[in-house]
Amino acid sequence: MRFSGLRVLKEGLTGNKGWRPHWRDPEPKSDYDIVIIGGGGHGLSTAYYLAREHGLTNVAVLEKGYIGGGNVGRNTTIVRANYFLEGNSQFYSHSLKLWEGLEEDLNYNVMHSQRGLINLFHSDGQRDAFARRGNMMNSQGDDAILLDREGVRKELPYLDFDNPRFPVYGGLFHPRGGTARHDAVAWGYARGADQRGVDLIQNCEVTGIDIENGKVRGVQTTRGAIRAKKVGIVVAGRSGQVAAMAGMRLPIESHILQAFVTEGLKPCIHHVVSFGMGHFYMSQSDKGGLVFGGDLDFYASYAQRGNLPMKEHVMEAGMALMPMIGKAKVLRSWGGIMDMTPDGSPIIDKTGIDGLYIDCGWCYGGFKAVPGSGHCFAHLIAQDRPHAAAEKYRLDRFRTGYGLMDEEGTGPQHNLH
Amino acid sequence: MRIPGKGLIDETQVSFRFDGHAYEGRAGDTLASALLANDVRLMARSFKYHRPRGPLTAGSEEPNALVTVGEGARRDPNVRATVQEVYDGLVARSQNAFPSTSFDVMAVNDLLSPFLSAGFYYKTFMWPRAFWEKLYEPVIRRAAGLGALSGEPDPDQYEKAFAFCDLLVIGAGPTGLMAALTAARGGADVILCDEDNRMGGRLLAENEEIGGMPGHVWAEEVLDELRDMENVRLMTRTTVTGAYDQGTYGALERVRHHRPRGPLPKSCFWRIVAKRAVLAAGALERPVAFRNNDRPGVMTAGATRAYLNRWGVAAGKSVVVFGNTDDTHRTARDLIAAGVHVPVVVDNRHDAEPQGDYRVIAGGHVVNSSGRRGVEAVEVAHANGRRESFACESLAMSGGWNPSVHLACHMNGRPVWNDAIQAFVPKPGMIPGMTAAGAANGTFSTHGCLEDGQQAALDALSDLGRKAEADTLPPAGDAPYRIRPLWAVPGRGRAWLDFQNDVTVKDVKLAAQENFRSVEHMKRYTTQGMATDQGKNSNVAALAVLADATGRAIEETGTTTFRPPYTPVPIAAMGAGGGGIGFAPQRFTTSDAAARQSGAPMIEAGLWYRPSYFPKPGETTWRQSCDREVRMVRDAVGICDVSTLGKIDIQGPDAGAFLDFVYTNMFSTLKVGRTRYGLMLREDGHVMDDGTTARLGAHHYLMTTTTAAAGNVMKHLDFVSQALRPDLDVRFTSVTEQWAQFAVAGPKSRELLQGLLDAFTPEDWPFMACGDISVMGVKGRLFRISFSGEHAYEIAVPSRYGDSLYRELIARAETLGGGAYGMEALNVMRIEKGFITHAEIHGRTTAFDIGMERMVSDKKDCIGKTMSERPGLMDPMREQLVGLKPVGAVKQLTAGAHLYNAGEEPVRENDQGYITSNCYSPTLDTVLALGFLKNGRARHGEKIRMVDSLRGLDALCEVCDPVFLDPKGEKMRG
Amino acid sequence: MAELKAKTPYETVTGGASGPERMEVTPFVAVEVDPGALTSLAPYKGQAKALSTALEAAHGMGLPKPNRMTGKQSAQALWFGRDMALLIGPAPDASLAAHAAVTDQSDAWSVVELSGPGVDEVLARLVPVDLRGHVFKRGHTARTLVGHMSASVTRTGADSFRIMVFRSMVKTLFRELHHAMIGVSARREAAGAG
Amino acid sequence: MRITCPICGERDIREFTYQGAAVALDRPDPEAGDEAWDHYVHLRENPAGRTRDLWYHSGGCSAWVVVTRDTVTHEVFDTELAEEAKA
Repeated sequence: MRFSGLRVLKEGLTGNKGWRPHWRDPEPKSDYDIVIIGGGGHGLSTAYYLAREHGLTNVAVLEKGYIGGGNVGRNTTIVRANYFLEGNSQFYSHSLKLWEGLEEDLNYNVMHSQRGLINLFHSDGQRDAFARRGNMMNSQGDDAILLDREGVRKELPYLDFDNPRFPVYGGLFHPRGGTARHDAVAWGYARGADQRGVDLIQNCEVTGIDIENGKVRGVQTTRGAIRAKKVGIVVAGRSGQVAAMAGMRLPIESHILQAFVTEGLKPCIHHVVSFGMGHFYMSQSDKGGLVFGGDLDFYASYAQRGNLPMKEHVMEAGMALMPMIGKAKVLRSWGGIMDMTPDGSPIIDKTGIDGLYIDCGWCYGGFKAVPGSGHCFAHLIAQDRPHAAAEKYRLDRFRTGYGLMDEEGTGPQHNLH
Repeated sequence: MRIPGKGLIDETQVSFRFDGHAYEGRAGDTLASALLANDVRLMARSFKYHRPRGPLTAGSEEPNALVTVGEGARRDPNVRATVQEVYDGLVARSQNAFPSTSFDVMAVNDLLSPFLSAGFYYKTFMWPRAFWEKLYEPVIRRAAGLGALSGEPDPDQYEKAFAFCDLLVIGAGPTGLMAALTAARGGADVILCDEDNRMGGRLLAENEEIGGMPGHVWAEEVLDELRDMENVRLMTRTTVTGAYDQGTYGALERVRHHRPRGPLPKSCFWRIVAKRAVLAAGALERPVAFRNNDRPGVMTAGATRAYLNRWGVAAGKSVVVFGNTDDTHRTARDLIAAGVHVPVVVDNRHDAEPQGDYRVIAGGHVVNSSGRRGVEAVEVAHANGRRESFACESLAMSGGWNPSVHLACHMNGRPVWNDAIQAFVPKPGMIPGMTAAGAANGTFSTHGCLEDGQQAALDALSDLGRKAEADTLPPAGDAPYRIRPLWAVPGRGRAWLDFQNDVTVKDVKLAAQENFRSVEHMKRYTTQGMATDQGKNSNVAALAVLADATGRAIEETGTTTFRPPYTPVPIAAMGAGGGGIGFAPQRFTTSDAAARQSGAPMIEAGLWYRPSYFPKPGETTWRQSCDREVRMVRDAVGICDVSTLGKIDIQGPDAGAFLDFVYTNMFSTLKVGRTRYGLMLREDGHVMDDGTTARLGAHHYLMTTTTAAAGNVMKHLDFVSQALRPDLDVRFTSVTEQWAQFAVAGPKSRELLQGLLDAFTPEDWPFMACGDISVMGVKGRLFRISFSGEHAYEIAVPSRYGDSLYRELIARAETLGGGAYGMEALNVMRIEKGFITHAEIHGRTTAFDIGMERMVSDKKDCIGKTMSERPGLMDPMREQLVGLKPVGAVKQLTAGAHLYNAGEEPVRENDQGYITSNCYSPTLDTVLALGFLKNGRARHGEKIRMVDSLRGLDALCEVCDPVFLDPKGEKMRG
Repeated sequence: MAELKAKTPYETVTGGASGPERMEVTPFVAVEVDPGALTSLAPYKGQAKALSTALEAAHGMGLPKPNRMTGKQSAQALWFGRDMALLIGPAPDASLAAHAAVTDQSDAWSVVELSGPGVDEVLARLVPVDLRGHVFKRGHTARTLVGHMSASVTRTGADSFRIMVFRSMVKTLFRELHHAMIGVSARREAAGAG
Repeated sequence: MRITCPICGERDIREFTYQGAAVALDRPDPEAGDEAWDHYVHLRENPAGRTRDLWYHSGGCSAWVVVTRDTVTHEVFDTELAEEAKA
């Protein structure tokens, strides 16, 4: 069924009785060409691109809970391509281009809204670092504009320009940055994959990975054994546990990142705004809620919930930056599990096991990477060689020291990225 | 309509305004009760269809009656009229309606509802692509949202505070009061919190006796006793909003929402640490979904009784009652006793009997309501299907009660289904240390609540190691709770579940039809439970509808996750203190006042403030001042406060060995009275920090760190000492704040010191010497070190003398043709000398990259050494530190610009490096830059292209050594 | 020859010379105090006992246990962190250096005495430690936070505390104390007015 | 979350700075080889459950503390000084 405004009209006139399931709930088969472990944003997009780009449809996505139930459904929905290190630069640029055609591609309105992102800076040193970033973005073919203080004031008149602890010196404006409706991204990919024949198997937890003579043979699940020629692991928040099933230890420590949304308010914040001194970023959703977040809670955790000190810090930063939001009331807070790597950049690579691939370590960058990650991971699985946009995301870079992508410059302490 | 003689609030009149009209209320009224007393029941419009709405409840869970309170910068959107207390001068207005709540043009959405079904927006607005941001989204955004922020900085004061107790009791109804009383009598420190402005909970809303007296009187007696106890703290208007780890709770106190402006903070966010907690938060009543159940005048039966019994307000002259428990009859009795007409009581239980003088339709259902901007009549279906209409001004409905399990679920625990009460109850142990009791635990009789509260307190006392005895409980009602499930009345039309978000039974069914069968999918697809009440009124009924639509039991369908906060918390409250300069501590050097007095603009350096430059008369740009200051230092002498650099005093028999381990180079071999530059790596082989370390004695060193890294280095030293090398006997003390330290730099620095120090023989102070001195009678320290490349010293005195010494230094420098210099000049001079700062050691550079790989001693192990030898960190094609000078027509070099081979396109694939620092050098009369270039050390002399697309610059420059000035260091050594 | 003038931390920051800062918000007072010399004593490995003996001999009190202060008005030893005590008052006796790293801290800290009836309530706005009188008694001390500042907090009396933060942060300390004092004071007034 | 500093007693985590897994205590020999060092600096067991990690009492007494706790429930089982855990 194709979605369109006309269809909505027609169904509205006939009692909305004709709408069909967005995806099937098939029983798992005993044998697939490819099994993707993880039905989150990245797993679903991987399956979608395996089918669409590579014609591989004998594919199952195994999800232990419900699809889209992980970080794709609990983030702050920011989409951007504003990295400055080689590897990240081309990858996120690639991902953003996929975003820009996503609605037509999926026939699903993911509400990708390029309302512009502004990273504020508060010192000459920060300005220079952002200039380096902006120049890289431009040389990659993305867009960046360096705003001075007055330029920022024009775009964001509600910031505290009068009595701030850390004055705004300017901002790096990324007009193509923005937001999207997070759940819809998962659903759109799920529907697209399903329509092309991929089996989405919910409530199916992988309990083991079958390996013989260094080659993957399939997986054990709570719904029985499934044979597969190739297996892709793409399970943010559980990467360590699933990789351990294949005897691997990953360079990952899992952390909580909290996020917040306020009650609905009339439009007051147009852009995505990011503070440079206090880990705070905010945008306003189409429903009117202010969606915002800050830094990790800092301790390793799988709890999907955080504690008060970071909540308070984030809100103090909010008050420092935009004192007009004081009377916005936080409606809900939640936590995602961030798989933090030693350099803050992800991994899309083969493993030491033939036919076993891994896509992990997205730190906070996972949501905007959903199209790019799936696209590149599908390429890796289908072709057995990396996609050019993701060829730097190697697992062995930490051991060798080649191609580290430490955008924060904080070194191998996982929680500092 | 106010009923004379009814209610618990006093007769004091207060005047307030709503939507421009003046009204009279009574002290103790909420805005909702006061408006209902004035027969105003249309207070708001719904989110999506802009349906007219009145209050559904009498509490913080209110989904409909959200208003904006106050004016100007103080306007406060989305305030529950059911919570807001009226006071003289209160100004409130409705929101989300244009031009007004009684005539809202957006109500056209209601007519379009067939096309606005659940998730419709995922299926449309996709074409043409550009229209999403330009047309569809702006329209949607303007229609959405509830109230509006003022757009101005919030001028109110807020505060945060900590509190500690043995037992936190959450909720001051019969359960909480009994728990608090028992625990307090047992000697425990008790905090009793209630979100209401008056404690007593449902005892204030019901005709209920305890110990032979009205419940509210009993409550007042208990409160009187508690007030007199030193170990009890009563916190009204305080909502416990979240349960966190190890007995930490967040709570929001509304300190000044019920008063006009004044010195009080608006609200206070509490962090309460409790050894034990009792969740006595009561229960919330469930509305029933039937066609047009959202009309103003339709409210929960519990709210109807609360308005009547507590505030003396009847929801209408005639009220139909509809429900599935004995509360239905309690409602009818209370109404009739107050003289309100009850045309009929509709009880879905087939065996229902009247409990008073009123008509009962047993086994019946209300199937529809009608009326213009409010209910005027309801249609009832008898058990046999016969329909009958009843005119009424209000409908009191009850689908049963949901225990307020929310806080118990904040640590991811899931409540369990209790079939007997058709509701979820907490599982014990979901929050360590917390016990749910009373209605929050599914105990609905008053007696049961008292018993539960007492037992929970006794258990807590016993956990706390206190002896405790159970007092005899006062007699109270103990009727059984009999319920017949009543979620959604079958029938055509729209029946509301989530009132605010306009989610109807049809929407949930459509979600199931489209395979959004998981409760999380249904929620996210329909927005059910995502409104400001977070589903408090609707989630369980929606679950029941979903369970029915998918052929599952409710318990099998499961709940969505309960997340903090329990009720919304203003950002200003949880972020109290963060606004303005309060966001982070301010650190001031001892010369700060003098620098400001001389007109220096101060800039932030971490938490510190440092002078940027010192403008002289006639100088109109920072560059003029900076250039002069550089020349002044190079020609005469300059003074600069360098106290912000971290200073760590290191003592102990193993101090030298310890420094050898944390620095790449050797310090155990440094002579006493000498200083050495040191490089510190992270364990992954990248540079952490640099600085000089002086040896003051055999076992005594003084380490200097950069300003930015001071805290981190201290932490690192503690880590190495405690966690890696506890075998080494060494102690650290930060002395950053003890010493005020000033650079005295320039060819005349020696001359300046000669007049200042009590005994100073320059020959005794060769380059890198250090030691004690006496400055005008004050003991200080002198270091012959230089960050400017000049003959220079740093002089340190105890901070109390810092201001005085600084002024003295400036005065003396001025007589020598010198003076103060700021950060700009300091930066220029260090670039001229190729000295690095965190612009260069930005966390991705190695000793190899900055040309200091020879400083990594091969005679010993040190932090970072092994990993710095990874092949990828020694690769010649890495970006290496170089100097750059413009050689083309464009004479500008800018930090952040990227480097390309001359003649190559400035695209990422051709990237060769970037610029980290740049300046105009008045000494060399040229622009200079430091940067990193692939294989840069081998490329000195090469011409490369610099492109700064952000600033529109494209320059040709020459690669050179990063030391531009005095490469042999003759000036600073001489 | 001119003399170098000593200034209190607050005088230094404000550029004034009006004596120690005193801030009053009825019924609370915060005042800058000069406690004499401050000397950190960090015993070397295995030397804590010997240091304590030497301290007792020289200054009349032993090393304090964690979270406690020893001594009298004239000379006090304040526990100041892991393996560290702060000698307050006298100049340190030379004998101590044999057992400990001895470091002058007299100018490193801003010392403020905060007092007033029920002053715990003021600090409850700033300090994440239970400072109520029956828990945190006279002579109890904590290394903790005051707002976002690392601090030492000591109860000196039923209604008084000594607060120490880095010298450079004295202005922020007074600012935060002021905000907290005003909040508590206004509540008391509101409660009194009924 | 609250952590009991072995020196100061139970404190709010706002007083602490987190470092990471307690594997950081077990620094390999410089010659242990790149695999051992990769394990030490980068690879993590990252358990969903009981773990030992390092916290610095930065807003308190400056002790490094090894905390044994659960990464799923946030229960804290035990704390000890890094110095003693090492010894």
